[in-house]
Amino acid sequence: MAQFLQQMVNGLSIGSVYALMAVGYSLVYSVMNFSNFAHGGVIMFGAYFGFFGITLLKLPFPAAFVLAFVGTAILAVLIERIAYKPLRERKAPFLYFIISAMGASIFLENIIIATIGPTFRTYPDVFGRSSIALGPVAVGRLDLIMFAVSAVCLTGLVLFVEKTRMGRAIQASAYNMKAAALMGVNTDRVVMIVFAIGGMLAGIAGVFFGMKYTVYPQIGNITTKSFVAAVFGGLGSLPGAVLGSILLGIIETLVAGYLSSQFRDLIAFVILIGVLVFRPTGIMGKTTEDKA
Amino acid sequence: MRVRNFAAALLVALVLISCGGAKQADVIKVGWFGALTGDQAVWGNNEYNTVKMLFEEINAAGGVKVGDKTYTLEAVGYDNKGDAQEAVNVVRRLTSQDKVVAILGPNASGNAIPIAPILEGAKVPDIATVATNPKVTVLDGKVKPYNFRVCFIDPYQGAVAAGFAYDVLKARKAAILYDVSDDYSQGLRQFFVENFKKYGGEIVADESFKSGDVDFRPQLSKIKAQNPDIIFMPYFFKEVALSANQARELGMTQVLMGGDGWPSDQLISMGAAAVEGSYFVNHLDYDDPDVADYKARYFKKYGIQTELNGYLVHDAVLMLVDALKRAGEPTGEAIAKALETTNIKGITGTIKISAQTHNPEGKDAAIIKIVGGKYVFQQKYAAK
Amino acid sequence: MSSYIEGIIMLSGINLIAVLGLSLLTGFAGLFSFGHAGFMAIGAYSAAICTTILKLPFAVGIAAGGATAAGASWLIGRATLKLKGDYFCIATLGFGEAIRLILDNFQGLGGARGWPGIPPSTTIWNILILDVIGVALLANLVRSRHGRNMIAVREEELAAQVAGIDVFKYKMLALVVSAAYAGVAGSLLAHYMTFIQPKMFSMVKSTELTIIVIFGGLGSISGSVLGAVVLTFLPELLRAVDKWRLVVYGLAVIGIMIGRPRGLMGGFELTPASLRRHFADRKEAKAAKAAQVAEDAELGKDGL
Amino acid sequence: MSDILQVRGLTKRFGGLAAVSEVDFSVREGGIAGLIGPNGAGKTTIFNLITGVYKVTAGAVTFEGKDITDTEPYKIADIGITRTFQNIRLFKNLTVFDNVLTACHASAGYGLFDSLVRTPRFRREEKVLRDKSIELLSILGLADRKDAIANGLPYGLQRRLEITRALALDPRLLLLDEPAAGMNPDETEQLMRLIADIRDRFKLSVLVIEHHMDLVMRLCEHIVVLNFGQKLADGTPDAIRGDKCVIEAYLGGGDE
Repeated sequence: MAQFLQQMVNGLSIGSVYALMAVGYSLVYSVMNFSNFAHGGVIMFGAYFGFFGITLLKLPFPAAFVLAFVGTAILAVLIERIAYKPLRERKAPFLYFIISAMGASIFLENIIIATIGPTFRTYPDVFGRSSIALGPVAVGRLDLIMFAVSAVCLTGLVLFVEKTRMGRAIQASAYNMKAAALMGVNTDRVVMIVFAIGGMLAGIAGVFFGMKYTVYPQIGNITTKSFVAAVFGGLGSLPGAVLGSILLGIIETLVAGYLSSQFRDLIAFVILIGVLVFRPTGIMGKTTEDKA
Repeated sequence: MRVRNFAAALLVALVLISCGGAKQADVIKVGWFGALTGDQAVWGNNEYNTVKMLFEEINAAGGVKVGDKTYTLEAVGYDNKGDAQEAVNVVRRLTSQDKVVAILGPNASGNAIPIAPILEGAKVPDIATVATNPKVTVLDGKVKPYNFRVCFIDPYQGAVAAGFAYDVLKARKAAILYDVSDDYSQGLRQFFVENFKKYGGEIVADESFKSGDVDFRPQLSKIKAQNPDIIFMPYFFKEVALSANQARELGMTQVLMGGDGWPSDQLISMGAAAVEGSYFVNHLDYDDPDVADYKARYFKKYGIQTELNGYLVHDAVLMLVDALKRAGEPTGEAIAKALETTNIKGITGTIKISAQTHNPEGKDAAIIKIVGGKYVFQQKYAAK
Repeated sequence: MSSYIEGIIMLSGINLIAVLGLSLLTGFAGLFSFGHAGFMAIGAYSAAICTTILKLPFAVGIAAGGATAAGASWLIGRATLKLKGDYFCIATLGFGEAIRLILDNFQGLGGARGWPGIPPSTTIWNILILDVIGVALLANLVRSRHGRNMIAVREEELAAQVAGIDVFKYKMLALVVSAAYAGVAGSLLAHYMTFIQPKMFSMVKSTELTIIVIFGGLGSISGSVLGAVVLTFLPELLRAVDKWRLVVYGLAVIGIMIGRPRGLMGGFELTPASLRRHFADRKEAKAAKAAQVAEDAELGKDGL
Repeated sequence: MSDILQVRGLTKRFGGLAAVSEVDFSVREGGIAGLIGPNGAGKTTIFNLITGVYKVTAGAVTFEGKDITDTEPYKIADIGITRTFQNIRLFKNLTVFDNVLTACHASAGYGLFDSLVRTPRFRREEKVLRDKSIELLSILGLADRKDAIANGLPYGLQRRLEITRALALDPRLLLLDEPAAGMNPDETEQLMRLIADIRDRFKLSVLVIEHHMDLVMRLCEHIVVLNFGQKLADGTPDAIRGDKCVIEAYLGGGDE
């Protein structure tokens, strides 16, 4: 029983890392309708921004944190302007966006390797590594902080999307970009804002990832897990991305804990395929028919 | 041929040679390859730098006498990014384009295995540095004529780790966490399990992760529930530090144990208190005076500390120079033949190559304990 | 020929076959895959089982490699090709990793430590012959109704459907053929290296194949051929600046998508006929174009 | 003459919203029927329902006496119905000729194996397809543009190409979605003659969605008027012109 509780805590903690990564990706997907595979690279930059903010610039943690997510917001917008905007304007097929995103992600990863180097780096200990013991279950201090920050971010995001003018414009664009443009929404600005928010979330995810684990150029590879989680929850749905992430975290943990750690990812993959076969829109996704 | 203390012998020999004929211009080309870019670049650069430094020292002292002639050594190094396909390319290039007579490296078994047919075709011997998979030199019971290595092999390391854990640490219940997608990790795991069971110990948990994973708490929680005496972690320092931290976070107090993938400054800085009191099997004792001499020379030349690979490639160079002198002529075939009867003392121990396996036989392993953030030599340990 | 040059030629020949398959999938049918190295792995291991364990001839091994990869791709296609492109993408991402994980765990075939001792049956000649066959079959395929239907699916899925094209079927055809090519390439690679290891078939490998297809140009076979040869040789020449290679590739991929989406060849197929036409048409084309512009202006509908 | 297409009680809901509800109408064999109504009346939705692009919520579609409700879009073409799109959907980067040639695929009598090794049958059949494409292009007056890239054609010709492509599938019923959108009166006039011409030459029936009332009134023998997803009226042009409801809701409403 103690092990089961501990495993649930582990699963929640892993799932919330995925969630933080998946939300920005899913938000961009909901408006742009393509998988922004460069999201992982932006997360990785967030981790490095935060790291160098603390170590090189000797900033206090909150300042480094802000530096990281402002930096990644700018980076994400830059990527959009350079790699996607020309395609958007040309109404290029979805394939081109994915390839461009792949190019961006290759660039981001390798520019770090070429300039800063391939070795990993460790964040200075900000919150303390010790854990809080709740009976037989250990809960990481950083996990709690991360959980709180994620909750604040996600609530903020939901409020922004639901309550503000810009948020409604985003919703409208997510529903139908062309129609929104006809109704006077400045879709170009919407796209910019969406990438900025996606970038901020990536920065936050990056800093926490870096603190919890370590900083290295291949962080982007882990984010593929969060893409899977987003599909799991229903591509383009924000609550779906969170739910999918938490579920994936728990499933992986339970598989590793009770079935076989050797086949953990394989089983996760089989579950994904199963979901796709029986419920192609994911858990929270809505069925849509292409407008002809 | 018996050489006692190599450093001294080499010096004497070199002085003698340099007095003999100072104005020879004959060059022997020796290849090296490994990862100069990618995530293993640290080790590759360390090896290549060491080779270049040693060759410079040898040439400055007059070169190497082979047969009646004296030659200087030239290193031709290529980056294979740690990739098996690139390894094949590079070895083809070294043997056919650069016409090297011998090759040093690589450090990864997966890169050392596929080059065997090319070495055989070109008749050029290779001395692998940290490639510990038995299949690097022996396949289906037959020794590969041109593949040699300077390190001990996985079965030996696994046996040492298991023996030390059972005999000295008195562990009876062991748990394992290993990297299922890494060849080195799988190898060590297999031989640790086999030997630990042979000693009479019990493996209570055998868990794995996949390269690139960063969270090991699901596996560690499972291990925790089995309450082992020690946890064997046969993988590299980044994951060691991460998993050690997470184990302590989960309130696990077991002794951790590992292999030669551990030693690194980053393990101490990142693992800190979590790896304190842990043990690992190493190729050498860092406090040995011979070791210290090379370490100092390397630091003086490059301004950074040498890694583990440097020590092994250092001894690979010694093996090669020794074989060259005995070969009579600087050809791959002659060198390979001479390598089969190598018996020298290097900084990582006595290297006595077996003609049946092309491995150094009976090389003692060093057990290192992490005490106060330092690597403290415990004892030499030979597996039974 | 030095064994080094020969080795590089062989590798580029092997890469070419995998690239041709991916070119069909991405360039002609418009599907993006992250998991092509997974199909190569399936081909490599199946072929090695045939030749090394079952002692069957190499040709049987190659055929088995292609067939098993095609079979695996069919399963993936069944599950995901009816969904939108992103789902297929992400499924291939998971698939490539899953294949690696299975092979890593499968100690009977060497596990992560790899499988040495595969016979060195791949020669420069059987590679070249398969290259020629591969190019010929693919060129024939894309210049038939089957190929045209795939292109139609890439261009405008809904219109293709309404034009009576079974979109799912043609996506599946492209995927299966492309996986078969990857499987054959994997078989050749296994018997060239004489050693296979799951590590060799990582996502990086898939990405490199995709980069070659993009450099050669989406929808151009001759571009893929050129891309496979040039991009296999290039790193050998540029070893000194290798760490910048992928940085430049990343930028170039974006640049190609933005500025020259049909790749460096610009969708131009290099065939004897096209060359002849190219030179003959130059003058005529100019005149014809001028005439058409005038006509369009008269119709007053240009640009609407 | 019998009805080639019958629509009975056709209903489509998106979520709670009924885009089309309980619509009945039919198209006579060899006839030209019109589907009119203000924006959002559900005209295109009906096309999408007939061609299987959308799933039908309720009701049935019968073609030549056979129930074809919810048949997959690609099978609809085999059955004998093809369509064009309101916002033109050509294979943009292909030549005019290839656009038509691609659509000819259904009449090709060769298989995958023939393609791969270029059998004599392949060559023979391929020649038939090419000849057929050229013939169609000449009939529709696009032969001199056959090597142009579709995307670069003037708008009017793109529409014409889309119709050519539809004809390549040998349909018995052609659905045209606002074929005259964006055309000037001259071109509209030409188009009208073209549609009538096609009907006679290819012996098919036509159902056309159109905003140009003038065109609809003169071209169609039968007109269906939709408003808010429901059928308002159904009859000959003269009857429609005199229908009170129609005048109120549509003609009087000033959509034109």
